[in-house]
Amino acid sequence: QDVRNIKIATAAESKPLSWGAIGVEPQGYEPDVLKAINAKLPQYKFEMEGAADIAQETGLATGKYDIATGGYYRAPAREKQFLIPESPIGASLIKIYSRKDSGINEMKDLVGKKIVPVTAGGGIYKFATQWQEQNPDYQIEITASSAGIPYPDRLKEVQNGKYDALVLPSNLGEQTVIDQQKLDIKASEPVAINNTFVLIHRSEENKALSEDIDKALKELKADGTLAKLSQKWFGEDITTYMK
Amino acid sequence: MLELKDLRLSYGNTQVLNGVDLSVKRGDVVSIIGPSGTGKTTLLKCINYLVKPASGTIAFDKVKMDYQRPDKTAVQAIRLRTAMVFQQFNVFKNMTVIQNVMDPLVVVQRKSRDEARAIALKELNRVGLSDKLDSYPSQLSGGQLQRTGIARALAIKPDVMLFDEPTSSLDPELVGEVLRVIKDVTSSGITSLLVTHEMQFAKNISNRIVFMDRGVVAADGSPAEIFDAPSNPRLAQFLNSELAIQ
Amino acid sequence: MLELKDLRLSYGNTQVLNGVDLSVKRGDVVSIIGPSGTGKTTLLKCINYLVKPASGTIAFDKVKMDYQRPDKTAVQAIRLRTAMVFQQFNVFKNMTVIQNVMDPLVVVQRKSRDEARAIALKELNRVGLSDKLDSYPSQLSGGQLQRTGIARALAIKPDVMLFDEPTSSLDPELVGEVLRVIKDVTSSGITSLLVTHEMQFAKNISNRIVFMDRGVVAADGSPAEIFDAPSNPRLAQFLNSELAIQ
Amino acid sequence: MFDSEVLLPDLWDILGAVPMTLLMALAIFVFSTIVGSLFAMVEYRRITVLRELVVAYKVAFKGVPMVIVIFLAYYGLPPALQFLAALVGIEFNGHLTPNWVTLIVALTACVAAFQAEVVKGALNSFDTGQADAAYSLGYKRSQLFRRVMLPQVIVAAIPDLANSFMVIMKALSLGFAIEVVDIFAQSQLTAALNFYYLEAFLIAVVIYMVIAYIVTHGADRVEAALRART
Amino acid sequence: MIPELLKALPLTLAITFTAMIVGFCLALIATTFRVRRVPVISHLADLYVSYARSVPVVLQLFVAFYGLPLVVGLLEIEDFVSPTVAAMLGLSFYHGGYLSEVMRPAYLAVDRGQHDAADSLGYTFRQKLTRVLGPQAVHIALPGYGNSIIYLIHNVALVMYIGAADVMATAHLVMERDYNQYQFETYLVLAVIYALLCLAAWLVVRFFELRSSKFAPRAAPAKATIMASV
Ligand SMILES: Nc1ncnc2c1ncn2[C@@H]1O[C@H](COP(=O)(O)OP(=O)(O)OP(=O)(O)O)[C@@H](O)[C@H]1O
Ligand SMILES: Nc1ncnc2c1ncn2[C@@H]1O[C@H](COP(=O)(O)OP(=O)(O)OP(=O)(O)O)[C@@H](O)[C@H]1O
Ligand SMILES: [Mg+2]
Ligand SMILES: [Mg+2]
Repeated sequence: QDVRNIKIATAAESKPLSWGAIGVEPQGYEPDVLKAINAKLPQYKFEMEGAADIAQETGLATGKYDIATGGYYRAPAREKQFLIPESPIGASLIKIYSRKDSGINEMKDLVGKKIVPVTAGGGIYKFATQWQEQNPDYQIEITASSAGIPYPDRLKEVQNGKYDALVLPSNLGEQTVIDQQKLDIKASEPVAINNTFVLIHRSEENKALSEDIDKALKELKADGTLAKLSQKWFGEDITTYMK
Repeated sequence: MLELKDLRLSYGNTQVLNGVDLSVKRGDVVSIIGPSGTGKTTLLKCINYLVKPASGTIAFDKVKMDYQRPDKTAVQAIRLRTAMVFQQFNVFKNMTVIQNVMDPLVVVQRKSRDEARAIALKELNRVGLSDKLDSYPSQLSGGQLQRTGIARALAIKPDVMLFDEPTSSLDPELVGEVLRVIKDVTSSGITSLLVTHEMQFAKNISNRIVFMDRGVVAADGSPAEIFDAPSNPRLAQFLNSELAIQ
Repeated sequence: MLELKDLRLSYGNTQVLNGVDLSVKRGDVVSIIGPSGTGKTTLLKCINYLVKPASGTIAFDKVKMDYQRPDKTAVQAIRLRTAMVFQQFNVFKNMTVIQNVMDPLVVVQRKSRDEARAIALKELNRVGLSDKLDSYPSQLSGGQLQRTGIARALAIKPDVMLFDEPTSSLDPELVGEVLRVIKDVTSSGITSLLVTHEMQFAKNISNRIVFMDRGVVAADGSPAEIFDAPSNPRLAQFLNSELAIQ
Repeated sequence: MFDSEVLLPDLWDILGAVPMTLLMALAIFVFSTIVGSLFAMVEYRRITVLRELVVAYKVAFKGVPMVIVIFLAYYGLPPALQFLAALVGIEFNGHLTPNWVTLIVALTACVAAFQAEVVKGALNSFDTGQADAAYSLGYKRSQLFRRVMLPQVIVAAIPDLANSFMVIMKALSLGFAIEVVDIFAQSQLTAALNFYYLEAFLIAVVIYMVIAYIVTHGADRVEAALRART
Repeated sequence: MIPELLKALPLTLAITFTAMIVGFCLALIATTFRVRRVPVISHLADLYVSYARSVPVVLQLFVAFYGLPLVVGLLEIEDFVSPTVAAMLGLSFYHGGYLSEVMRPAYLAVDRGQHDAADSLGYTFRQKLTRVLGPQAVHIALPGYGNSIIYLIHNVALVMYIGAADVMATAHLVMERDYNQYQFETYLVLAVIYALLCLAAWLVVRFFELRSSKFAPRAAPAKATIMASV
């Protein structure tokens, strides 16, 4: 039987979720999960390649890549463009990072504060605008940005007072950074939980792939593989948030 | 041997040549004089089709052309049988003196390098540049540049030499050396057309003087007719102001 | 009234002035002639301290200066009482003809604009530029530019006029008009120092001729002495080559 | 091929960033011209030591890509400012420096190196014969500079100055890396929000080309008008 | 860290050289049309050059990155457009336009008299170009060419924004791995690497400049474009 090669674009700069650019073996939670999926699906051969964010989505749209991962959320615009399996590959807990003395614990506390700009069109942006619609009484100021300033810098900017708060998925290794650099920063309780998915290039052929991956993910979650990998990379079990 | 008829040319709105007629016989040395801006340079350029007249005809021995129907082979035939010496020298700046003289022989006349070299050496010797063979133009004085230009022109053995104010870009002290070379060339019997402001010199070397004014030939005759008994009032006025300086 | 002693100057390694002595009496019209590159221009510039001689002294009436100890007030005093006309005209390109003449009067001599204007109009009329008052230099011919330069120099009523080859950047036809103006100026009795290559002209207007060669004054005398009986062999040779052209 | 329903709103979005971009470009243009002119004067007058420093400055800022200078400023400027403020005894949190200030400082530093060349070129195009003439008429150095040199030097520099303005406009696009929103950054944002990338970028391309056309032709007009007077 | 950065150097150089070569060809073609004024085609060439010169290079890279797959799709060939390919083609396009504006003035700066002399001696257009105009134009264009190479190297630093893994992108990965503790230092190292690359390029061009200056030791008349290009 023919083994079909599947080209996968993984996030290049999102340690520990996934990192490693061209020429470097991708590592992290998602690459490990993908390997586990491949082990269950011998009819495919997964070929992972770290790619910059911008390269991922276009490559996926044109069919250069069959799959892209990188902590993607489900969004209507994406559902129209891509195939998205039912089951999530992971979950991200959105937390607010602020100075320990800031007294910021939830979204409502952000009124009148300087918030680090959020990635335009990304999950946080979607979450924040939705939250704003639902809570019109609390006017918070959100700016979108397309800049690629790494989040460790953002944490430092919160620390030194340039901003008051950073809203971010918590599965990017923030705690390591905070500990290593001895930052005076705390994370709030999760203000939202988002499931993350793999995105698949929309084509007839890939419909089966999407279903196969969906099935594999269900099994991996059921047999505790995902929980184990989550512990390994994030130090906590995020599968409890996945549904 | 060279006959131009009713040459007309304008740059944009300014009419430069207004119907020039000129004929030159073999062995003639014709000096063209006239005020600045009357189209003397333009006239010489027409002969080599470096500017495009609006109308007129040229006949060069058996080669004939109407400028309204330019004809590549005719143009090339005339170019090959005339040689031009420019006011600004226009020596090729990327070539040494001897390369300047050899290159047209090799490229255009397809002579062997050895043959070209022999000719070039002879002509450069004639103009007194034997010691500057391998200098680049940027290392030469104006007089030396102009003599290189003359040697390049002579080397192609033209039937007609065209000189366009060959000394007017030179320092006064250098003028003499170039005039001597030109005198030598013209007295060797080669047909020449010479635009110049050196009245005395024109008088000495030419057997015919053409006075151009406002784009036409306003007077034409022997040196004696032109200089000693100018009939045309513009000519008389021009000669007055030119000679006043000298 | 003007006395230069033992002027020495070099550009880098080339010694340009090798000990020039020159004295000019009130009312003199002195022409300086000599081969290219012998330091004639440099000499004139020294008088106005536009170049810095290594040594030598200048005395201008009562103002005296040793070039080894330059002195701002002395320099300025001499500058104010001489006026220079340049080979390259050097009129201010951002000013109209009349502004060029008025500006030094207003800026340096602190005259009122009306007074300056009246003087400018008079001098421009004298050089025949009354119809070009509001033209910018880019709209003028070389002859007109040079006449503007002369009017500007005249307007400041200098004790000495310095002309540096005032016609050598001009087309032959324009030389005449400028020479006429200079003749008019010098014959009005103003002390003048004139560098020129127009031998005939120098002979006509000067009462003294200075021949410079290789950075020194090689001959000095009346026009008759210099032109008709040149004693110095370099001078004789120079005059020969200059006159051969003309 | 392109969705016209997207083009128009996108166009409005991106046009919105034009005034801010022009304003920042103008600020950088003014500052860098001032600094560049100082540098050029140092070289023109051949002031020792300072001259060597200026040359070293120019080599450094011409050799290093502007993005890198921007990043260096982004990470280096706030602590530097804080340090300087502390020296003079001011309590100031340098990290509060807004990014657009950082960008303007970084680009001014880069462009000044080029403006120095522009001004030097214009100064050198001034023919020294006129200086000789002015001195011989008794002008002082400052009078010569103000009345004769400056008017001519400005006209001579116009085409190059127009060119540097466009360079600054383009250089501002690098500001997106530290999230200063100019025309380019806005087109990227617009695209990221509706996923129509190519459309937004093409609109930005057109806007840049139109601005360049206006700037260069405007400069040509001004120059032609002034040219007669020099 | 430095050895890791240097591992990405071959890619940076590969992009540079591709853009140099392809850009040079594009520039030759564009310049030919621009000086010979072929109807329509000349205007397209003009438009191309003004695109390359007035649109920020980052934006040009994005246009290449998003536009090329579209073109590839229309041509119905397999999508080979990786970020690296997009970077190479985008920069080639940019460099070609920029270079055309170096070549054209150089060609036009060869004085009219050289054309006249060659024509009057009966040279064909080809002979005139290869034996007289070309060699002289090369000499005039060399300083401007040197600059254009330096700007090209600078602009290669921007390809990281479309995801190509050049030196700059590698530096980002290195910083990421160390949780971004040494950014300022890393950018300083980058600045030195790029400055050295530019220095090397400059030395090479300078060598040719000196070699060709034997026939024109006096300063060339055409002024080299001194302005940066981003
Ligand atoms: N390429 C050109 N474009 C526009 N006008 C030109 C061009 N070449 C020459 N002219 C004008 O044509 C006229 C005749 O020029 P031409 O050079 O033939 O005169 P000339 O008799 O040789 O003068 P001169 O004695 O000054 O050399 C002049 O008024 C000149 O300004
Ligand atoms: N700024 C300068 N730097 C170096 N050398 C110079 C400079 N100015 C003039 N010279 C040299 O000084 C010498 C004298 O120049 P100067 O202009 O005084 O001669 P001149 O007698 O006026 O000659 P001409 O008749 O050609 O005007 C020349 O050899 C010239 O090359
Ligand atoms: Mg002429
Ligand atoms: Mg002189």
